[in-house]
Amino acid sequence: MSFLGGARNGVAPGTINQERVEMAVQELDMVTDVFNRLVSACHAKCISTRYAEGDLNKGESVCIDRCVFKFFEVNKKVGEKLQAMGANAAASGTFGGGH
Amino acid sequence: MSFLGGARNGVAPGTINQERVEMAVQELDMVTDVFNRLVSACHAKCISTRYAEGDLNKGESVCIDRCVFKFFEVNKKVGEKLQAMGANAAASGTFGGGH
Amino acid sequence: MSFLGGARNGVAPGTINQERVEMAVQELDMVTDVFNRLVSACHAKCISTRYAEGDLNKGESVCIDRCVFKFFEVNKKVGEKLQAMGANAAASGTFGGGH
Amino acid sequence: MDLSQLNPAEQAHMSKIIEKKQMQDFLRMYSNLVERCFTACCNDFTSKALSSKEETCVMNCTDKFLKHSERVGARFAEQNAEMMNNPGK
Amino acid sequence: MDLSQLNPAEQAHMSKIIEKKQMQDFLRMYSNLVERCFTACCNDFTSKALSSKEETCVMNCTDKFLKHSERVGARFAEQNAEMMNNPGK
Amino acid sequence: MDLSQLNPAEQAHMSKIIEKKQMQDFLRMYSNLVERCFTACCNDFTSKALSSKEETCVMNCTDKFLKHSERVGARFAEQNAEMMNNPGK
Repeated sequence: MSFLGGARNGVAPGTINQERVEMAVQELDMVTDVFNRLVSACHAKCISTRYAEGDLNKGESVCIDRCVFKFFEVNKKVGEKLQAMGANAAASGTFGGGH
Repeated sequence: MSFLGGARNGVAPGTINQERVEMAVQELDMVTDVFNRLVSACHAKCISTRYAEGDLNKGESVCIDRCVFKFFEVNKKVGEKLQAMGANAAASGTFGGGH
Repeated sequence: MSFLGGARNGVAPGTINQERVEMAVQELDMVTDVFNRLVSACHAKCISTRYAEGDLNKGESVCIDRCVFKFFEVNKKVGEKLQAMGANAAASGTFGGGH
Repeated sequence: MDLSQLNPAEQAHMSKIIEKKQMQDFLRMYSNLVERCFTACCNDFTSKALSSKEETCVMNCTDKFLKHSERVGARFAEQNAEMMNNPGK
Repeated sequence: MDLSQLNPAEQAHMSKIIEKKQMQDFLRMYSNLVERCFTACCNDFTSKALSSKEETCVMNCTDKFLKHSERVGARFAEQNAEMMNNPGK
Repeated sequence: MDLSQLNPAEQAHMSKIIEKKQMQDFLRMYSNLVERCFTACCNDFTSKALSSKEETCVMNCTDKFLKHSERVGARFAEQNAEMMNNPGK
């Protein structure tokens, strides 16, 4: 999620900078997208689909906590990998390394 | 689907009320989303994927009719549950109960 | 993919024709959608999820090449079928055959 | 959806939007259909050519999916109409 | 997300957008929930009526999914807050 | 897609739109990749730490998915080019 950070500064207060608002909307969309995938992935890993009761049992609750943590760890690892590959690609000019 | 009803009145005829059009578009998007999920869910329940012929056989046809009906029943039950929970949450102030 | 071809001509250079730009955006969205489905479908068919190594092995590589080709063949067959049915429907007036 | 709650100018605007959406929905249905029938019918990647067995399967899959959608659509419209008439039930 | 980097006019604009998105997200969650619980609970199509066993399953499925989402949301917020404070880690 | 059918002003407008979409597509690919590799590699929730076996799996999964996408993209471009040249076939 650090991909979108850093680039916003130099503000003209009072008027709406369409560019900046769009960037914020894009970031919001991405956070929502990640959250929905997280909910779905941890549901598949932790929740029994017999649905004998409506409450989370102890095992499910603990599983959810660990699942969210692990998902973030995977998110971090994948992000690092993509950044490393992006940096390599920019250096060697494989991707459109101009901007 | 009753979530979106009721709130539209007080019309200024002849001019486009952006708010009202957006609401109608949102409702259209939701109906489309529900329909697509219904098609996909009943396909998974009723249609054999051997694809030995292109026509729906009798069993598949009957299954589809019941499947659509049942899906609406589930839709109603889930909607009632969400409304009950929303009402509870608004009363106890758990969600942003202000609007 | 041939559904969107053909209809664009009669250009007024220098000004932005919103209609034409929207059509190009729609075409771009569709190509992206098809590509994402292709990536996902061929991943399911060709890539072992044991992930013992990061490189594509020989079998996976060959499978991907054939898979993409076959997906295009299926795309063509389905497109022809839809066009034939659309033509039938337009002739018999089943769909909104007016435009 | 009850478009009668919109005024004529809004209805005209909506029908343009709906027309655009129908094109998008059609294209999405098309690519979904390709993915679905490819996944169900193609399991042999020792050759890149579509075998006649695979082709028959794809044609039947397409045919059946469209008939399925049509039938679901008819029942969906009936249920929706019923819900409009008996919102309490 | 750090809205403090936007100026007041932009923040006001954003909160309108966010409100609209929350409505959309709620509706999408609703239809996703219906699909999920229908798929998990309804397997008998010899009758069109929802059996009491199916209904209990749907109610529990809805209940559990909402509690699950809430718990995931709480952990998600904690992890996000942590990441803001320790961006290097 | 054949952008040459657009005039220069439209092409400039399109390339801005395309740039924005590429950012969105990249982000969507990123979160899809996280979900995919998490689902394939993480099956032990007796601990919250990523085991070294899970980490290796995630790295290989990421690596392989990107190489897969790249190869699919290359074949996709070839097929598209062919279709442009032989639209009848």
